[in-house]
Amino acid sequence: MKEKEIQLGLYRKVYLTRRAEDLIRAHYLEDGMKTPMHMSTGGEAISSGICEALQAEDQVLGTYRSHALYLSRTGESDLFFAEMYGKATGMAKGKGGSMHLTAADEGLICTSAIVASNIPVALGAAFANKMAGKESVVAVFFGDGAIDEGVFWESLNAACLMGLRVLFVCEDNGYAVHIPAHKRHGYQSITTIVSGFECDVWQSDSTDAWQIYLLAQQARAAAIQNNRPGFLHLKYYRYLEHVGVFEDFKAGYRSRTEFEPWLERDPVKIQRENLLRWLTEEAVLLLEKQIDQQIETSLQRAMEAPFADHSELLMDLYA
Amino acid sequence: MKEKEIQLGLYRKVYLTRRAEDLIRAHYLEDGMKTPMHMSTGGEAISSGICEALQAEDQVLGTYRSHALYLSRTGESDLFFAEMYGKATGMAKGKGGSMHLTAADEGLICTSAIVASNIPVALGAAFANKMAGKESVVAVFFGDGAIDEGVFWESLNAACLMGLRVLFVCEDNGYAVHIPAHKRHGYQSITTIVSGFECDVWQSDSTDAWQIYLLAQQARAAAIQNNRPGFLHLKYYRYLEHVGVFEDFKAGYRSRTEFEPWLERDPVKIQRENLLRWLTEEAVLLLEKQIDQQIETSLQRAMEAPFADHSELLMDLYA
Amino acid sequence: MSRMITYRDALVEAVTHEMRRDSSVFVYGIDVADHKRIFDSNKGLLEEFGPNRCFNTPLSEDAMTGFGLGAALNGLRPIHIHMRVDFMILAMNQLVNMISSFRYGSGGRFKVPFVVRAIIGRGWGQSFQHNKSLHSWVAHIPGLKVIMPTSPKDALGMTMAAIRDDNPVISIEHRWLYDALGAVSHTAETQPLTGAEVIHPGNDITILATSWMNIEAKQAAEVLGRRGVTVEVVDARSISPFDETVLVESVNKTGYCIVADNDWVHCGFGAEVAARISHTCFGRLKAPVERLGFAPTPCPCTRPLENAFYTGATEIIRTIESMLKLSPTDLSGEHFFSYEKKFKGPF
Amino acid sequence: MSRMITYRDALVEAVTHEMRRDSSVFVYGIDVADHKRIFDSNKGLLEEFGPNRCFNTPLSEDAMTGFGLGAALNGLRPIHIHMRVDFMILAMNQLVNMISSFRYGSGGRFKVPFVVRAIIGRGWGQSFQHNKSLHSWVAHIPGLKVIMPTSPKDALGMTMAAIRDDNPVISIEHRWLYDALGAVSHTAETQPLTGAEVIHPGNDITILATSWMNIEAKQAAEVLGRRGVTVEVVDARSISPFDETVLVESVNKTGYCIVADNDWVHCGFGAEVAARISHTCFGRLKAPVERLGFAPTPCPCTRPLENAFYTGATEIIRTIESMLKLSPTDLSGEHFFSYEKKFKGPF
Ligand SMILES: Cc1ncc(C[n+]2csc(CCOP(=O)(O)OP(=O)(O)O)c2C)c(N)n1
Ligand SMILES: Cc1ncc(C[n+]2csc(CCOP(=O)(O)OP(=O)(O)O)c2C)c(N)n1
Ligand SMILES: [Mg+2]
Ligand SMILES: [Mg+2]
Repeated sequence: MKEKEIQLGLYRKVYLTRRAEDLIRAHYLEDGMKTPMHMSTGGEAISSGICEALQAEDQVLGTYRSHALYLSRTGESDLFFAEMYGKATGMAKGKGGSMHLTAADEGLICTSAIVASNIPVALGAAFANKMAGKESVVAVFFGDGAIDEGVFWESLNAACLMGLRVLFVCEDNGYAVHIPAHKRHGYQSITTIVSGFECDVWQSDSTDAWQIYLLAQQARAAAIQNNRPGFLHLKYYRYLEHVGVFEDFKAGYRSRTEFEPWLERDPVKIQRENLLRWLTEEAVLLLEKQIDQQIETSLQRAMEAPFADHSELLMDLYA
Repeated sequence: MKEKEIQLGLYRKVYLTRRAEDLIRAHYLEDGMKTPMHMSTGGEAISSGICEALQAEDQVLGTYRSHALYLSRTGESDLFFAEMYGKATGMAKGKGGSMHLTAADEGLICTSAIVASNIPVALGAAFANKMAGKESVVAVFFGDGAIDEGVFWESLNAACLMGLRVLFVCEDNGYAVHIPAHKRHGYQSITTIVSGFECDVWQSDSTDAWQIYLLAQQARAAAIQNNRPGFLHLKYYRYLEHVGVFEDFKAGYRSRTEFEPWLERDPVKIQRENLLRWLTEEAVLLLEKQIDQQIETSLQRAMEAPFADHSELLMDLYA
Repeated sequence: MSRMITYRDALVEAVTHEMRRDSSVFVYGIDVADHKRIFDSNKGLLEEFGPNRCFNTPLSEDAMTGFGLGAALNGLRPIHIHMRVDFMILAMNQLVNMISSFRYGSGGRFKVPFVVRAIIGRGWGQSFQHNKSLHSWVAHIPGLKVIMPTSPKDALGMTMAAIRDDNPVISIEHRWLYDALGAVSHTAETQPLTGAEVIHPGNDITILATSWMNIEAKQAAEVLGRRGVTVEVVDARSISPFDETVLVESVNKTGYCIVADNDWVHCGFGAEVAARISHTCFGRLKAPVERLGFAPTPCPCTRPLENAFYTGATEIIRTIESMLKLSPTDLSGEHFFSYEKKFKGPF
Repeated sequence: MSRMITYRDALVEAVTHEMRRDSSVFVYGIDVADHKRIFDSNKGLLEEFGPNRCFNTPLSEDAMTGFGLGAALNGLRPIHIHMRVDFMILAMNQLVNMISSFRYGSGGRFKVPFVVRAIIGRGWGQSFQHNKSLHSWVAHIPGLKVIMPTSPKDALGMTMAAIRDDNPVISIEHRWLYDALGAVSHTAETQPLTGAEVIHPGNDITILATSWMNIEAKQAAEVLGRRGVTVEVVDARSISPFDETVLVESVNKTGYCIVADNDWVHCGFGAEVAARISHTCFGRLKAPVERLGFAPTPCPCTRPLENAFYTGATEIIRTIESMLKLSPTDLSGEHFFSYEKKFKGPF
């Protein structure tokens, strides 16, 4: 693919994510979206960069904080907003809500609200793909809190042992809820430790989606070529509170000063600049307008859509 | 303590363990000991070396394979054999059996038959000791299978984070039941990985109890001085089947050839030689005879002891 | 002399009181010591007792439960908190394979004073990974005590008693109860860890309720009371050991029994209660014991289905009507509790 | 046409049969492919299907359960084996927080064909960490199916059906049943995953039993049959969903019901059965439903206490006698089953 298209693809993703979340923020207090919101704002470079590098046959899994992953992977927002509003037109008919997004056809297997619980699922998915002879990877996204959980270590070990093409994507924002990493980790560097396992290790603290894309492309190629997992340690800053749509610097566990250098290199801003090397300001504005319209329409549709019938309560339990 | 006494202490432990297990092997088929037997034979250097280095205020925890640990730590065999025979005179009145040994007064907290489940318990014990201002360590013994379990990693992380004086003693016999380590581990070296954590790492494949003692002494001192855990990776060979009292080379998952070099450097033989540098052959023979008598007496007492009354079934549930 | 406090403040008072009188008590868990303090139920602890006695942990539920066991065995009295009971599932190995049998398996040589506080949630689209209750799971395992304090009095007194108890006690608290106001005695007093309690007297039918379901049952009782049907509401209080004496007395009087459990029905605590009452009150029951609980599905996110998933005052009222063969009450004017309209009044 | 095979061979045949007809089926777990093959219940699989379809795993129950989920979502049909159900506790997070709700939570877009085989043990001082049963735990969670095959016919047919089912099915197998001989049809036939079955006809009293307790109940029936008391033994077969139709019919006929569960009593499956029967057969029961199960303690190691911990034919006989007001049967000549004298005869 030509770089221009990739830069465009990346900007579509970061812009769509940021704007969709802006829209959530604008409407959340109306109480139409009765589901807890864990915002991706600030982390767009990671999901967009990785999803841009992934291929159609690849699959992804995320956490409760997966708006960016969903939007980057699918590009669609109708099912998304409908699910936020709990409507029958949502991808899970409203049964999942913001923490449980799926897109079976686009290879988004699930997002989960139990920390680290999605990680081992990626292994089985990759195993099935391996048995089917597919040349694909499964990328599982999780936070720096998830690496505290035993199942992360079990999964890392098993994936390395079995030579599975899993990309372990650690989205490290330095906090699990309000607890900083150094108060949870008995080590200095997770990448040093993971390097002792039979996998490839990659790291970055870039907020430049293009850089993440390049890294992810390498990581994907390595996983396929080496028949083993890759571990990507990627830093970013969570702009908003752990759950909810507001800033939370007044809470005291972190300071705005910590935030500022990150805001300087805001992923949407950077990717816009990247794109301006390939498109005119007018073309970018047009693109932005299209995306704005897309999500406004989705929001409108979601608001107007019906709730599932009560009989839905008892459906979907068994196949 | 003078080296002679230590060498003597070490030999007491290895000899007591080996002979007690020989006695179990001699009598197991009589079906008086209705409890599954996971034999320590071959691993005596580790438990004796470490227990010799530990102090009275230290504590230990083990697995279902803890005959050696119990006997090395307590030196007693009356309660031990009584528990094997399920008698009221056992340390748990027969309720525990061979997999659940305790010696509250000697600091043996527990042995557990769920792989790795004893590991986090050591952390809390060490935390309590730290709060009490004690200068002691807690040594938790586990196999190379236990490091597959997530809770091992959670515990290692937390102990390092909290600066707890825990000695993680990995008794690596290369197998979990019948599965060799390389079929379970997605890495080459556990010590390399653990070195990435904030703890001290020690390793040995010695079957010389004196060498293990020296190492354990260093490890204990380091834990106390550095206020952090130590990880001891110690290799040995399990002479007998996973559970049961026989050899199992005919099963095919491992060969006698693999065993032979280990048998060459049998821990009991080596420690006997060590001791002969300090004691005469006659003195050693006398010591051996005393120990033989001790365990014969214990066995006899255990056989003759009564079972707990049926009313015991409902006792000890709540304090 | 009594005073009115919220359930939340009762929890704070219980723990503060016990931490003052016994320096071996400490509180720990994920996010326990952050500025939110587990819905403020740990207010002031860090400030008064310092970071050795109130601290956050890594996200390692399994290991940190084993940690608590070790601390308890060495003489401390840990209180481990899970913000949602669903996270306690990660700790089941330690709770069930280690903690429950520890004392028994050592022939009584050790004791395990260990309190686990686990919160159950509801509403606002928490959905299926944040809504379980699981008291029947832990109650099923001998060696664990399980309580579900509903009133501020019990939040205070049972929590204190749990901390003083020399056995593992799992306390399951419903988040919606935190704002409930209730009378407690002037000085902090412990309450027994078992024994059901009549919280609304009546003669026509008995409801045994757990946790939040008591609030729903009381509202049902009030609504029906207005048309002269008197409903006796019995708060189970403890799930294991469960002492049915008070309940049996009530059912022997009314002849009717509904179990309203804050959980799924199949193989739940409601089944235990129904089985016991059917047994003990055999021949005195005028109708079979009815069981109410969650719908037999995971909890859906969207509000209309979420509302249908939970049982509340309406279903209780309808069940009573059908058992007592009453015409349906007009409920159009009633305001039932919801996520937005939680119970805050006096208990 | 029928033939006699053991429960163990029925398991082998079921899995072999399904692996032959469907290449997406695979078997995995700790020690699954070693020379012991989980008490020989996986005999020949490695040889016939190779290491991609029958393999050992690291000792990582939690991750390897999530692994199975991922494989199932991508079109495979995993069979995960736990040598003891106690080890499955380490996998509860995946089973309960992920697998049980996966299909529902995706609005029905995914299916999870996933079989978990977990073995329950007993005897020879296994003690408290190797003796749990836990079927009530998993049955309590909507979205999981739970079966307990007792006969070789069901070991064959229900295991086959479980593998073909598009939902997670947990199959709990009692180790002592492995040598039981029983008739199965000439060609391998699936059996329904739910629906209780009368395995010993009678008119005087009904026993609903789970797993091994069926053997004990049948022996009790035989002993009492000799003095003219006819006992109907109903094998529960499935724990969730549990279909009580056959049981209700039986109790309506006999008027008496005992539930003999291979588990603790408090909040167990026995409570569910007792609650349902008390409800459905209300007014037709001549006595309250009685429940039998483990003693309310962890399982002790030593044989005399271990024997007292478990319920068996003797307790069933005594319970029947007391319900039917019979004089005690002389049991001195009876030989009951024990660790050494397991059931091997025709089922
Ligand atoms: C097993 C489990 N324990 C605790 C929680 C509560 N919880 C929700 S999010 C979270 C923090 C996770 O932090 P991290 O993995 O860094 O992700 P982030 O929120 O920073 O994206 C915690 C503790 C949970 N959901 N699951
Ligand atoms: C959680 C758990 N899973 C599985 C088992 C079954 N099991 C008992 S011992 C064992 C192997 C343990 O190997 P290792 O830790 O190396 O100890 P070793 O037996 O070699 O001393 C296994 C898998 C168990 N007891 N607990
Ligand atoms: Mg984070
Ligand atoms: Mg080993």
